Amino acid sequence: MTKVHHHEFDVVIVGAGGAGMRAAIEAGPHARTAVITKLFPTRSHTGAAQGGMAAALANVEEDSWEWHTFDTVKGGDYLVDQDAAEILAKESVQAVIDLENMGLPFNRTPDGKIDQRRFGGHTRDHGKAPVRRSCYAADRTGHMILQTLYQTCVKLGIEFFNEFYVLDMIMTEVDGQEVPAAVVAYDLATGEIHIVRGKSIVYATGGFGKIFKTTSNAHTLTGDGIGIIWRKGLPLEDMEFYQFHPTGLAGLGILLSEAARGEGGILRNASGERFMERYAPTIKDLAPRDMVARAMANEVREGRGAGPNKDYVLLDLTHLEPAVIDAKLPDITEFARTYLGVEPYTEPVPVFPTAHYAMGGIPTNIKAEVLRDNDTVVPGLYAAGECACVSVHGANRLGTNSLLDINVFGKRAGMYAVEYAKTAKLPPLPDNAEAGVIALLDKVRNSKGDEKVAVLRKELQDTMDANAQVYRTEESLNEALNKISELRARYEKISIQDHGQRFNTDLLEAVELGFLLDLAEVLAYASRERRESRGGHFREDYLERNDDKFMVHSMLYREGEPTGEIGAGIRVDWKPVVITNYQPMERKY
Amino acid sequence: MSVQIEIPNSPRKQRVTNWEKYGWLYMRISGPLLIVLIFTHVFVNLFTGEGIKQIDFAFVAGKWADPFWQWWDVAMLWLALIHGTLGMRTVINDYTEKPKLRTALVGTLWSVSGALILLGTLVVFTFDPCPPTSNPDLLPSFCEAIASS
Amino acid sequence: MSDVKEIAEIPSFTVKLSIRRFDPEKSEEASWQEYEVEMHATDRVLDALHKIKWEQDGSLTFRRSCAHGVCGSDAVRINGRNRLACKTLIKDLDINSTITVEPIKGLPVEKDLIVDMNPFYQAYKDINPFLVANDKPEKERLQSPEDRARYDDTTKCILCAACTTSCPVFWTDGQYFGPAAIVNAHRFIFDSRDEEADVRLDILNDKEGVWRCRTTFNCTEACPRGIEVTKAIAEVKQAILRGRP
Amino acid sequence: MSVVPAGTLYRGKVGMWSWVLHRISGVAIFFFLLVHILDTALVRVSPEAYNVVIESYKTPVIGLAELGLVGAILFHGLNGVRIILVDFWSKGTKYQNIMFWIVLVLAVGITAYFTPGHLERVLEF
Ligand SMILES: Cc1cc2nc3c(=O)[nH]c(=O)nc-3n(C[C@H](O)[C@H](O)[C@H](O)COP(=O)(O)OP(=O)(O)OC[C@H]3O[C@@H](n4cnc5c(N)ncnc54)[C@H](O)[C@@H]3O)c2cc1C
Ligand code: HEM
Ligand code: SF4
Ligand code: F3S
Ligand code: FES
Repeated sequence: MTKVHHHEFDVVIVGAGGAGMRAAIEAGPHARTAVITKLFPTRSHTGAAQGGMAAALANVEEDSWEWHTFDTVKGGDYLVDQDAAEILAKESVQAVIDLENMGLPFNRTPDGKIDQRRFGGHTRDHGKAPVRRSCYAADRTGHMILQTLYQTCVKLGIEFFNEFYVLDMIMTEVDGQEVPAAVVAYDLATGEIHIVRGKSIVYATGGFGKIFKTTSNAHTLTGDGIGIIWRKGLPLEDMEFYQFHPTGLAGLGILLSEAARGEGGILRNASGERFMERYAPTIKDLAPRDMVARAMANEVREGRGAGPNKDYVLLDLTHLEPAVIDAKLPDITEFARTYLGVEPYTEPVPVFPTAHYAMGGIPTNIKAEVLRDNDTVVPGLYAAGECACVSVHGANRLGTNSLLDINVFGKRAGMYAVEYAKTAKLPPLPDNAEAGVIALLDKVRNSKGDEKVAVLRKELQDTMDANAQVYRTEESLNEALNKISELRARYEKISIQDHGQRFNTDLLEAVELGFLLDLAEVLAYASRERRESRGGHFREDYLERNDDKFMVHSMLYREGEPTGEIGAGIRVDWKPVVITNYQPMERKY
Repeated sequence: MSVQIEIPNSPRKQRVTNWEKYGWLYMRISGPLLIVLIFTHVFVNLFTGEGIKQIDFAFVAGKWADPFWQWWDVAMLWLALIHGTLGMRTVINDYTEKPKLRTALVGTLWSVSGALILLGTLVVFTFDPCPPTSNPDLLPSFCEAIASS
Repeated sequence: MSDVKEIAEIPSFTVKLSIRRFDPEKSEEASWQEYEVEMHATDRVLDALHKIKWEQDGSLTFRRSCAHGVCGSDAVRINGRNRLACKTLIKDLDINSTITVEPIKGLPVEKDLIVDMNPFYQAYKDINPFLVANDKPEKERLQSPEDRARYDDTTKCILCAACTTSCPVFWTDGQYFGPAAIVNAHRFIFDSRDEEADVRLDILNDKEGVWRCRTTFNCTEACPRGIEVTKAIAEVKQAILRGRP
Repeated sequence: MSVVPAGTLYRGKVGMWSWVLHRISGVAIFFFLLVHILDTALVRVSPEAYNVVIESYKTPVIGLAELGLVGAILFHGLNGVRIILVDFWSKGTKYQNIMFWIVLVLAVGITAYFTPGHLERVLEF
C-alpha cells in the first residue's frame, strides 16, 4: 500500500519557476502558502532565459507603455487580447522595479539606472524604429530572475515541497460549482503520495517543448500541469501557436538569445548574404521570431543553407568587439564554444530554429483565473506563466515578453489567489482522492508490454519536428495525428524496468510521456483546424491570414477518452479576441 | 524521510566571539617570522661549518651563551609550537566527528604543547653551560676559562 | 522536412562507462557497473547516461533538466572530478579508457547518482541569501556600473554543489559552510545596495565559516560557471578582517 | 539515510595536492618539534646524556630522515608563503598554480644542494 499524506493550505502553487515563485511572494505573507515543484526551484527553466525582460522604463530612450502594447499586439499578429496586453505593458514598469528592489542585479547605465537594450519586434512609436526596451542582466536575465525570486522566497520563509510531482487535481462541487479541492503529488524521494488541499490553487508549471525533438526546453518541460487541466475536461486555448526560436544551436536546439542579434549579430546564408534584408527590409534581423524562423527555414529549403548538409544558416558576430561579446553575451558564446567548438569572435555560429515557447495553454482572464469556457471562471483556480494563456502573446510572442508575463501575471495570480482564499472555505475533499494517481502509477508500473518509453517519445518528437514545425499542411498534420494515435495505442503496452519506490525516474518519465502525447495531439489537432497562417502558425496550404474566419482564439475541449481515431475525443470551439485600440492590420516590418 | 519541507529561514542568534579568525591570522603572522627563524636556525646548525657533525653539548652551550641565540630559540619555540598546535588542532577537528573525542584530543594536544613550551623556555633560561660535575671535554671551551678563574 | 542533421558527419565510437550504482532498496552496498554505448564526439556525458537509461537500464537514476549547464541538476563526479554531465563532452575525455561516473562526494547518496542536497541548501540559507535594504525607493535603487561589476562573478552561481562537494574540508565532517554558501554570501556582501554585510560577515566568521577554507582550489576548478570561487572566499576573509566589505 | 563510502579518489589539481603535502609536512614537523624539544632539554640533565642522543642524529638512517625534514620544512615554509599570498594578494589566486611549482622547485633544489655535504657527513660516521 502506498502511504498517503495529507496537507492543508490556503494557497497551493504548483510550479516554482518564475511565475510560481512570483505568485508565492504575493501570497506567502498573507496566507498559508505551499509551493509544490517537481524540480528544486532554482532548477526551473526560467533560469535558462537569457535576453531580457521588456518594460517601457524609458531609461535610455523615449518609450511608452502604449508603444509596448502596440508591439505586443502586432507581434502576436493581432490575436492578442488587448486588455491583457495593456495590463502587461502598463504593469511592466512596476514588475521590473519590484525585481530590482528584491535585489536583481540588472546591468546599469552610466548614471546607475537599469540599462536597456534592443530586442526583436520592440519599436518606438508604432513601428518607426527599434527601441531599447529590454531590461537585462548580461545574458543571464532569467537566471537572475529565478535566483532573485527564490532568494526572496527564502527571505519570506515560503514553504516548498521540492521534487514533488503533481499528477492530478481533485475537483469537487461547492454550491453547484466545480471547484478544485486539492492536488495530488508524488514524492520522488519516497514514492509516497501527498494530497495537498488548498482554497485556491495556482498552476505555474511552464511549457511542454519536449513534444518536439529540436527544442530549447528542458527535459523536464513535459507540460504536466496543462495535461492535468486537460484531463479534467477543462479547455486549452490557442494550442496551435507554438514559437520556434530562430537561433538554436544547429542540431542541438540550445538557445542563442535574440540578444545576439539585438547587439548587432547578423544572419547569413551559405553565400554570406544578409538574407533578412529580403524578408523584413526595415528591421531585418530583428524581425519577430516567426518571420525570422520561417525565413531561415526557407533559405535552407531553397538550397542556400550552410554546412555540409546545407541545413543551417549562420549567425555572424565576428564584426562585434570581443569586449562587447564578453560583457553582454558571455554565456551564449560559451555555449557555441562548448557544444559546437565554434569561436564566435572569429567564426559565424551555425544556427537553426528550435521549438521554444507555447503561446497557448490554460485559458485565463486578466485576474489569472482559469476559464472553463469562453467566459466562466473556475472559482479558486488560477494559472500563470508559460502554462497559461491570458493571451498576451497571441499568435507569436515577442522576445522578452515572457519573463514579463511570468512576473506580471504571476504576481496577479498570487494576489487574486489570496483574495479568494481569504473568503473561501476549504472545499471538502472527496473520498479516495488519491485513487486517480495510484491508478495512473499502477497502470504504468504493472504494464507488461514490450514498448519502451524512450522509443515512443523519440518517435513522437520526430513526427512533431517533421510535421508540425515551422511549416505545416493539412497532410502533415494528419500524419502527425495518425502517428500520435498509433503511439497512444503502443503507450498502452509500455513497460518500465525500475519497480522501486525511491527516486523512480523511470516511472515518471513514462507518466510524463502520457502528458506529452496528450498535448502533442491537441497541438496538432488545433493546428489542423486553424486553416490560415498567422504568427507562429504557418500553413503552406493556407498562406494568408484569414481575419474573417479566424480572428478568434481556439478553445480545445476533451470529450471522452481518446479512441485511437484521429482527433477523436477533441472538440474545437472558438473565442473572440478582445480588441480595444488596435484594429488588425497587415503585419509588416 | 517523509515530507521534505524545507526549514524556513530563522534569524540567527549572535554568537560569542570566536577565536577562529585569530587562529587563522596567527598562522599567517607566525609563518613568515618562522621562515626567518627556522631557516636561519637550520642554516646555522646544518649548512654552515661542520653541519650536523658539529652539534653536541658544547655547540649548544656555545650558542646559548649569547642571549641573542637564547631569545632566538625561545621565540622560535613559542611561535612554532603554538603554530604547530593550532595546525594540529585544525587537523584533529577535520578528522574527528565525535565531539567528545575531539575535545579530548585537542585538550591533550594543548596540554602537551603547553608543557613543552614551559619546559623548553625553562631549559633555555636556566641552562648552565658549564655544569661543574661534567667531563670538561664535553663542555664549551670558555668553561675552562670560567673554571680556572 | 526540417530534420536537422549533425553539423558534419561525425564519426561514432564505442565508449565504456563505469557508473557507481547504489539502491538501498536492493543492497546496502554501492557497486560499479559497466556499460558500453555508441556515442558521437559531440555528445555529452549526459547523453551517454540517457542512452544507458533509455536503451539498456531504465533503473539508472540521475537528476537533470536543462541539458546545457544552466540549471545545476547534474553535478556528478566524472573521472574523479566534479563536472556537470551535460557540459562534459565525451571527446574531451580519454575515450580509450573507461569513463567513471559517480555521485558527488560528501552528501548522503540516495540512489545511484542522486544525493541528498538538503544539507547543501541549508548552508546556503544560513548565510541569508537575500537582499536586505530598508529604504523604500520609488523606482529602482541606483547602482553604478562599477558597483554592479564588483559582485558580478558570484551572481552566476546555479547552486549545483560541484564546488562544495569537491572541497576536501567539506568531505571531512560536512559541517563546513562550503564554498557555494560563501559565494552566495559574497554576492550580497559586495552588493552596494545591501545593508547587512556585517551580519553575513559575522555568520561566516563562524567556526564552520570561511576560516575552514584551506585554499585547495578544488572548488574553483570544479565550478561549471567559471566563478573564481577561491578568490571570492579570499575576499570575504579580508572583508571580515577589515570588518566591512 | 546512508553515506555510501567514497568511490575513487578525487582527482584534484595542484591546489589540492599542495594542501595534502602542506598538511603532511606540517604534522611531520610538529612531531619532530616535540621530539626536538625533548632531546634538547637533555642539556639540562647532563652533557653526556645530550651527546648520546645527538650522536644518534648523525647515523646514516636518521641522517637520511633529516634530509626529508629539511625538505619538509622548506616546502611547508615556502608553501606557507604561497598560501599567504593567495589570501592577501589580489592576484594570488590567479598565480597560485605557478607559485606552487616555484615552491616545489625551490624546496627540491635547496634540499638537493644541501644533500651531498650532509650525506658525506652522516655516511663517514
Ligand atoms: C532557453 C530559453 C530562453 C528564453 N529567453 C527568454 C527571454 O530572454 N525573455 C523572455 O521573456 N522569455 C524567455 N524565455 C521564455 C521564458 O523563460 C519562459 O517562458 C518562462 O521562464 C516560463 O516560466 P514559468 O514560470 O512559466 O515556467 P518554468 O520556469 O518552466 O517553471 C515550471 C515549474 O513548474 C514545475 N512543474 C512542472 N510540472 C510539474 C508537476 N507536474 N508537478 C510539480 N511541479 C511541476 C517545475 O518544477 C518548475 O518549477 C526563454 C525560454 C527558454 C527555454
Ligand atoms: C617555516 C615557516 C612556516 C610557515 C611559513 C608556515 C606557514 C603555515 C601556514 C600559512 C599555515 C596555514 C595553512 C592554512 O591555513 O591552510 C600552516 C599550517 C600548519 N603548519 Fe606551518 N608554517 C611554518 C612552520 C611550521 C612548523 C615549524 C610547524 C610545526 C611545528 C608547522 C605546522 C603546521 C601545521 C600542523 C599546520 C596545519 C596544516 C593544515 O591545517 O593543513 N608549520 N603553516
Ligand atoms: S559556485 Fe559554481 S560550483 Fe559552486 S554551486 Fe555555484 S555554480 Fe556550482
Ligand atoms: S575547495 Fe575548499 S578548501 Fe577552500 S578553496 Fe575551495 S573551499
Ligand atoms: S542538466 Fe541543467 S545543468 Fe546539467
